[in-house]
Amino acid sequence: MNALSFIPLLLALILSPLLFGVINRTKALFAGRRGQPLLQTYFDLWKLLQKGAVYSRTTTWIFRAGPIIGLAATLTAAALMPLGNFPSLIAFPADFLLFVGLLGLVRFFTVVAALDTGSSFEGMGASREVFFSALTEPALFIALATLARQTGQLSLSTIFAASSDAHWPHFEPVLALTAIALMVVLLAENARIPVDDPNTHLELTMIHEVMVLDHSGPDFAFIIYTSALKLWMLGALVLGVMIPSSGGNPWLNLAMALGGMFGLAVIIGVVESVMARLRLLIVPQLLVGAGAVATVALILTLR
Amino acid sequence: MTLLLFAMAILPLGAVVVLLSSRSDRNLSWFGAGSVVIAAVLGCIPAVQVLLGGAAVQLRFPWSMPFGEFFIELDPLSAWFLLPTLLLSALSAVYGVGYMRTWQGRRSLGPSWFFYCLLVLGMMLVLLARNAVLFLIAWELMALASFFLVTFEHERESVREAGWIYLVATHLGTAFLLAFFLLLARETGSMDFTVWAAKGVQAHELAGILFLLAVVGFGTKAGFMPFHVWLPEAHPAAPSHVSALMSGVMIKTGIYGLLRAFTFLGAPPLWWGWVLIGIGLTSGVLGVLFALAQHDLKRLLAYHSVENIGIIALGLGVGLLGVSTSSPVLIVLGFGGALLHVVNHALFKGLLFLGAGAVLHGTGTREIDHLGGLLKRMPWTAVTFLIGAVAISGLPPLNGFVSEFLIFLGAFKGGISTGGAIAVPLFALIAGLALIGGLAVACFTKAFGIVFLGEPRSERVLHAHEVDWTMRLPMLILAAGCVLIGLFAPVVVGSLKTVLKSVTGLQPEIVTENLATAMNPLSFVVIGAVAFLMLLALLVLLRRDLLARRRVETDVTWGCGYVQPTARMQYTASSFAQPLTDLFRPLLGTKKKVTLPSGIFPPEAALKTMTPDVSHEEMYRPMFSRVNEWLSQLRWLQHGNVQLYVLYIAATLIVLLVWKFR
Amino acid sequence: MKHEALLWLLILVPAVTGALALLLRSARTILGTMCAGVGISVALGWYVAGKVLVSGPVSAGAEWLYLDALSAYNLGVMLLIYGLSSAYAWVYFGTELREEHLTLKQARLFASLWCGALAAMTLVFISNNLGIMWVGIEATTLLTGFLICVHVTGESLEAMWKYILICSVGVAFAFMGTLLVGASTHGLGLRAPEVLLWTTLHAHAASLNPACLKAAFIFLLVGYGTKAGLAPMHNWLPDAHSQAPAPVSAIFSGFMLNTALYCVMRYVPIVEAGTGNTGWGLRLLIGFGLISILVAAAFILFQHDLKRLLAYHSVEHIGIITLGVGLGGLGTFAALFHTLNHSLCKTLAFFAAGRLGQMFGTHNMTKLAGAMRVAPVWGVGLFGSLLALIGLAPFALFMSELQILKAAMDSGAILVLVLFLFGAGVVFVGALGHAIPLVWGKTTATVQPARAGVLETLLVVLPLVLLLVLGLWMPGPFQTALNAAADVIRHVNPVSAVSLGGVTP
Amino acid sequence: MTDLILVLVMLTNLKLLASSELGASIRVVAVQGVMLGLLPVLAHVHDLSLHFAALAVGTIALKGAVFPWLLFRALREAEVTREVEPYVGYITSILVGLAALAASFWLGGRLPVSTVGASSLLTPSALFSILAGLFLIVARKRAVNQVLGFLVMENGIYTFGVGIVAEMPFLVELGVLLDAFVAVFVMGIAVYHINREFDHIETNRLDRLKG
Repeated sequence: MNALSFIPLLLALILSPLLFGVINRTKALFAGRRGQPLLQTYFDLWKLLQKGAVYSRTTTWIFRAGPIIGLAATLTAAALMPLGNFPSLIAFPADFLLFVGLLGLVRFFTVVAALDTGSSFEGMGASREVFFSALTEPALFIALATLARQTGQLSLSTIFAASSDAHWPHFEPVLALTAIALMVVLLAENARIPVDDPNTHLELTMIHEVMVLDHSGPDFAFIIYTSALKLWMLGALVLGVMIPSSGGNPWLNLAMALGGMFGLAVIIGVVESVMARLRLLIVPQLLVGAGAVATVALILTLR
Repeated sequence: MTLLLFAMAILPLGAVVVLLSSRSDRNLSWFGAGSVVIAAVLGCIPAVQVLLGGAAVQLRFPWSMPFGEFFIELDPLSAWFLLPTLLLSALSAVYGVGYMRTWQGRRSLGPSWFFYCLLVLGMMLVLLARNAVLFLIAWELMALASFFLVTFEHERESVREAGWIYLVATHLGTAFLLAFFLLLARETGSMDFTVWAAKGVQAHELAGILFLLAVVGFGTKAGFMPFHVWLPEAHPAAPSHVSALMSGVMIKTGIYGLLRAFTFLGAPPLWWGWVLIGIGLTSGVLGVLFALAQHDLKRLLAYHSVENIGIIALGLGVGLLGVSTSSPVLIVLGFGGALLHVVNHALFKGLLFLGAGAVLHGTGTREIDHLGGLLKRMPWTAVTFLIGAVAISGLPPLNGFVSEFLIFLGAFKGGISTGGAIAVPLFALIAGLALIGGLAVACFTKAFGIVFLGEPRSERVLHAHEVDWTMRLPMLILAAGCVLIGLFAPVVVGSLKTVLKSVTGLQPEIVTENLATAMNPLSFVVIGAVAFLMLLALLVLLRRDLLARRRVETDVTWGCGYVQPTARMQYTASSFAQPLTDLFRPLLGTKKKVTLPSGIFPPEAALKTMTPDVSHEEMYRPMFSRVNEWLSQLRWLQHGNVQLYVLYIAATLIVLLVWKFR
Repeated sequence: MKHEALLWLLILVPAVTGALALLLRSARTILGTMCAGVGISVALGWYVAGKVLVSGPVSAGAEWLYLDALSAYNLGVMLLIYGLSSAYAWVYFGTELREEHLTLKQARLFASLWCGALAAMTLVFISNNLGIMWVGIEATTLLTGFLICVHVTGESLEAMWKYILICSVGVAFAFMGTLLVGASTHGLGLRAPEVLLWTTLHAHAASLNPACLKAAFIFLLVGYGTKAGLAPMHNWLPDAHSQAPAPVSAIFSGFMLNTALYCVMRYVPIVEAGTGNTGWGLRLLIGFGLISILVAAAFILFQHDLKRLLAYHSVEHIGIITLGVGLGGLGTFAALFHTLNHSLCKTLAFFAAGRLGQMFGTHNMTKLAGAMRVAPVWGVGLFGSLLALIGLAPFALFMSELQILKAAMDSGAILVLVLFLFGAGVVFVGALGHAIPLVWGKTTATVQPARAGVLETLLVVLPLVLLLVLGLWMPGPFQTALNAAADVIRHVNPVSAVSLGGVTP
Repeated sequence: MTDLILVLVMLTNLKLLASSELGASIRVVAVQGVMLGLLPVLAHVHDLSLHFAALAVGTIALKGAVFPWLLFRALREAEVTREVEPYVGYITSILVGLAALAASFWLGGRLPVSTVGASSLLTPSALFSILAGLFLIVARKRAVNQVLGFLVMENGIYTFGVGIVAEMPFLVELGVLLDAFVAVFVMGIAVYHINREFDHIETNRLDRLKG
């Protein structure tokens, strides 16, 4: 790894909260409002870090550990995610296994922490969380397998380098399908519409938000930052497939990637403005559908 | 080798002494456990030596028994299985001392410890025997001893039922093994494993038959679906330290047998790999799904054994595909992953069963929905159980991740480079293993979260107590094992070299170079893990620093506006798992009994779910009753009428005469 | 010559004891004398048998009495069982005397018939003349007939009647068979006294008339098979075993069945040689063996009465032995080994059933539930013997069945192997299903736990230990003895001790 | 001469199958016994030895006198109607008997056992007696009848024995006779007991033990 391979990590750390700002702005525009400042998430984080905390008597150290483990794991994962064709800080064959594993760890402790409160609402959220993620996992893996087989590479960095080069013209259907699947995974994993509505006000309909109801102060800050990073990383994954970057100038390339990233945020915003959350019973079909799409792509690579 | 003999001599001696000592003897348990521990220590030394590249040691005594010979050998494969076996035997024994204290005085513990020692002896002999007769005797000894351990609480109907199912299953499995061994013996004209390995089987269809016999025979012990029916019955019925031993290592003797069998059967055709991957996926996915649907903590764990055996089978399948396509990387990663998972599963499943035992010991119930909030009352048990839960979910940085990483890596490496015949099963494996992982997380967040977190769901929990050190220590050691293997993954994987060499018969350097393809990624994984832990520490400090200057209050859980939350309002295990069990209802056949609230002031509302084992209900029960009906047709033979009886005799005579003289 | 005298003594001692029993005036002394008499004949018998097994056959009375490895081995086992059962009878009827269930008259009847039966069975084993052998079998039938109804009840009478009638018919066939064998010697110019001598026939086997021999063997097989309890001629067996007093049942399935089977074994080599070693007779044996195993398996599934269950187990195991003999070679060896194992095991099982029956006052298994708690010693005995009976290692029956399976596999009789495994599997499932609640179930009857005396404990421990030892270690001399005995039956392709693997004795 | 006796034996068998009255059956069996007693004497009329003489006397005494007496006694104690109580009607029985006769000749033809001097009817009639005896046991309800059936079987076997009597050691013969005697004796006692216990001797009603 060279100095450049710090770039994806640094960008993720610095810019990821901005994505929420962009998304909210987009939604505000669609709603015809001015909306909150782009940097709102940063302000929130700062504010929360200054605050004290309230803990439920029911809870134990698990509840306090949840956000910390979550953030630590996500930060580690961030070191594994390249951007454009800048390789990630830590890149090795099958590094995506560790990446997915760390996300799993985050989920495990978020869920456990939610259950620690003994609140039925958070239990419900936890239940849905594991339900949906259990279904997204195969889709994600099949997509990764497709990319790996298509490019003959086993590390995210090399996969991106390979897939975003001259390959597009040859096997765009494969990449397109994979991208779609990954996009659904992204929406599901980050609790965005149409899977989950981040800013609903009825706990019964929430998934991710309801799990963190009882967190406050720095813990909540960690949680927000965690989800921002998560969004960024999965976004990077989708972009890695979609952005056809001329292998030439890496900086141009990076610029495209960043543009893509915020474009993605805009798209999410648009999606959230134009469609409503799916009924919970429909969501599994969406996720399984994503898996199916990914499988089709995989089969195409097997020709 | 002499050490091994000593170990094997101590066990029966200890057993007999324990059996003969008076039932009121308080040190009886210590004596039984002690002899197991000593035997384990003695046995581990040679095993380690062999694994560190020492030469395999043989020992043959004449044994006055037709076709029998007391021929034992400690080669790397045996050693690899022997090590966890002895370790877990010793730890469970120590745990058992505390666990069995409940029955002290009410019940003579002599027999229990007697059979415990015999079980350990049986497992050792199974792993070491190189003569078919000796192997079978040891195999049956193992089954019989564990049967008596399972039926320790035989005054309970359910336990007796479980014992019956267990012994029947394992014995029918043995029937297939008999056919397997005798067929081999007929082909090679010997009962000697070394001869079998040397000669191998030439005829292909014969090898196929043998393979299937072995899969059924050994698979029954290992718990492959659909031969797994005895696990969910026997494991909950047995005392917890026994469940730990059985689920942790005893079922692995089935895997060992399978691996040993592969060394006899010559070059495998592709379909063997497909069969194993198929079995692995079925066992893995269905195992974890059934686990998700259980309310009984130990039953849940039992189904997870099925799941993990499935994962091991996947590894073996990858390895076999590698052998039949002679691609060393698949061989090494597949078999390596399987072998490593054997050890890992022994550690975390042992740990989890001991934890479940501690919960049972402390609260007197295995019903997940009656528990809750135990973390405050049983901190040690809780922490170790959590470690086990994370490990079995295959999450970094613990050991479960490492072995699954190997299998995944193998599948990916094979998948990206090969043609459909191999790539398709491998990709199926990847998708399946991913699904298994996701479901496992669901299942163990449920198990840990509902049992140890939240508020107590029944007054049973209120006077729960932490277990004493004899039970705590083993759990701690096992938990430490899970962490260490996770953090020293490359080293551990490196130690696979000798055993892989002896299983696959590849050149050492080939093994080494292919192991390297797994070892340097793993070293990065370790770097990641370390980074993670350091960040963790940093964040802890940061948080403490932030909160130091701020107000930190405690209050009731936010009830979304509801002011008087009670423990009974909490989410239960059934409701937690409900979305998934609903989705997979077709596979699970979960039965639901709902009493919806009705009226303005609903008097009652209830939800009962139960998930009986499908293959037990749909396959074996009908099969048995069919055979039963079919055979009861013969009842009229014994009609009670003497004239009829004489008629049979006359008829027999006449028929024979006519048949032979026509 | 000393052995001659001994051979005569072997019959005389029990006969005299039986007569003596009729004269004595106290039930206790009668039982005592009986045990003493049996004890003496056991000592004598083992001595002679040992001599024969070590140093070849002995004969007496102008070749009419003859003891070779086969008969010596069977005699030895029979005496072992008889000894154990007599000791047990002392315990069993001792209890009945204490509870005044046994009158002096019944005691006399029992003791004299018991010794008579011993004499008759001994006669079967030591007679070289096949006619006399037949007489012995018929005698056992008639003598043991009354043993079934020592206590006269409706059921016991019914059982006795069926037993007497069916077995007489069967044994009559056996006599027809014997005559046919005699008839097959036409043209050899044998003199009357030696025409039915086994040794003679065995010597001239090859030149006997095959057609006659075949007919003879069919008659013999059906006839003696009836007495041995081979399906479908076994129907008398469950009734008799369930109704007879426990010691008698023990002897019945412990060795009377084997005695009849022994007679068949005697003819096997003659018939084989006479039919040109085509395995004509052996195939018949295999057939009967398998049928017995399967029929027994079917009936074991739905038994309610413990002693009937055990009776069907006898049918199964006699079937297994027959199957082994039919397979020849290693099978014969294993069959003889199985004979000992089964007898030991089944005797113990009947002992336990009997004592438990006395305590609970029933043999109904649902009422016997929880036997282990009421009578630990006998509970252990029952459970141990049942587990051994269904073929669990490390008991000896596992080894012998394994060897029979191997014989089947090596001779390529896959179908036999599969059917045997199927039958054994069904038996295992069924019998275990009965056994577990039987020993551990919820006790329904109100029976006060009974302490078992030293003798009783010994009666339980001894067979179990023997079964365990034989299951884990077959002494070299014993192995040679078995081989010698087996070679009497299979003079075709004898399996030498060496090819058995293990140590060469 | 022998042939005549053998034919008579066959006829007696048929008569037995047809006879509806116990007493009559017993007498018929007695007659059959006497004839069989004479058989060896006539077969070896020219070389008559002590062996045969003794055998003949013994046989006639037992089969002709002792057995009938025992059976009549049992019958008297049983104090029952002397009706035979068949499963199978008499006409049918006769037909079955004839079929059995045919079968016996068929099988007898395939067993080359007839000795020099002995009649060729020997084996068939022996087999016929055996089958007839079996049929009596199976197709009649009364215990006494089954004893009779057993006796007829024994007679059949004896007939066959005569065929090769030259090779049969005397001792064996004796033992056999003795056994037959004891058998009938035992059965007699059994019948007596059964009758006292159940006050009937219809063995088809002895079916408590089953399954």
